[in-house]
Amino acid sequence: MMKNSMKVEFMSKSQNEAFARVVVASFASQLDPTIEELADVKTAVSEAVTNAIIHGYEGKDGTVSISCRIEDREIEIIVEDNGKGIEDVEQARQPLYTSKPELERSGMGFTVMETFMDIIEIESQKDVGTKVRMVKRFASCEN
Amino acid sequence: MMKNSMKVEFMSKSQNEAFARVVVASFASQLDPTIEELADVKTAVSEAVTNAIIHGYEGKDGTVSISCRIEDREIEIIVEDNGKGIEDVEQARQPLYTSKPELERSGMGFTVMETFMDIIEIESQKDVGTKVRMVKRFASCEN
Amino acid sequence: IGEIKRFLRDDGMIKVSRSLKQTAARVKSTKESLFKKIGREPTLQELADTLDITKEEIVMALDSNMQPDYLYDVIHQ
Ligand SMILES: Nc1ncnc2c1ncn2[C@@H]1O[C@H](COP(=O)(O)OP(=O)(O)O)[C@@H](O)[C@H]1O
Ligand SMILES: Nc1ncnc2c1ncn2[C@@H]1O[C@H](COP(=O)(O)OP(=O)(O)O)[C@@H](O)[C@H]1O
Ligand SMILES: [Mg+2]
Ligand SMILES: [Mg+2]
Repeated sequence: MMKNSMKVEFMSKSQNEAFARVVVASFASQLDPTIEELADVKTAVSEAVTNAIIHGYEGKDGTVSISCRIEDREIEIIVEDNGKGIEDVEQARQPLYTSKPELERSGMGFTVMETFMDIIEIESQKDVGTKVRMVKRFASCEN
Repeated sequence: MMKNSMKVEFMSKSQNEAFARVVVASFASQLDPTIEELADVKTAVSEAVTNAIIHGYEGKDGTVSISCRIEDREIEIIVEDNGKGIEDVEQARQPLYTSKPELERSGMGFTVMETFMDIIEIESQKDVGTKVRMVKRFASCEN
Repeated sequence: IGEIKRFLRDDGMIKVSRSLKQTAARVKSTKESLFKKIGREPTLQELADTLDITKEEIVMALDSNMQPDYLYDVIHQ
């Protein structure tokens, strides 16, 4: 059985979104996923990190952290910020809901994460921060 | 002027050497280096991380951390472990010196880091751990 | 359209490791042709623009290419 874990912390700058994707993708690639599986994980991570940067910190300086754990064919990814937090998580999860329509946000971030990952849990507290936990199980390799 | 920083922590497993290389390389890629410059950085990181895993922790479980900072055309990389430490740093830096000749180590790790990076500093304390700080300045920006 | 779907579906089944090896081979040949054209080593961004992929893809691909047998695979497939 394969077990491994890592944690990365970076500044809340938009150029770090691509960086975060590569970090998680290259960690996940230990499980030898398919292109599609890896693309799903990268998309979900992108959405969570973008949310931390633009909603959590609203463009201000802050630190975003991502913890990853792999065990067997499963990857757990936790994206955290110490930003402004979400007052109503149920509302935030609704498809099309966005608090920033003026930024041309689609309101589909959480919906995308739900679609591409097997589990998503959101913990958030106003003025403390937000923690998004996602799990994906990769199909076992037949080849 | 561009400033950015990140920190990554991972388990002292050999499969994380490739992971560490990709993480640092993808952070460094924000400075738009050439592939050769990037390969230099990756080689140096590999040597430092391998040392932490096989000498610092001697195959036992532990955490390796890498902090990176970029500023202008320069990248600073600090690789740290909380392993057994180095008693005589001057001796360890000598080309061909290795404490593990039985593992077919070449004793050239620190020499490689010195060759590929512009600055390398080693701080180490027995039974506390080792910290290797490396700096490289990228040239490729005249265009 | 059926053709495209089939292509996409096939693509989805491909292991990342294999696709990265293919990218690595393209990066290598593009790096050489760009070098000839501009007379110096191309930067990552120049390679990415020429290949129409991201810098990150290049970074990941280059590391999948460490073992020489991978290169052999790519060249001889
Ligand atoms: N990390 C976060 N910190 C604070 N608020 C957040 C965070 N992530 C999401 N939100 C809130 O949840 C809403 C819905 O997020 P999402 O579905 O990604 O849509 P969008 O980002 O397009 O607004 C956001 O508009 C924002 O109000
Ligand atoms: N992180 C570390 N922790 C403890 N000892 C180390 C560490 N890094 C290097 N050393 C010591 O320094 C020596 C020289 O390192 P190096 O030049 O990389 O050669 P090699 O790894 O081939 O032995 C090692 O043999 C080891 O004794
Ligand atoms: Mg969003
Ligand atoms: Mg060594």
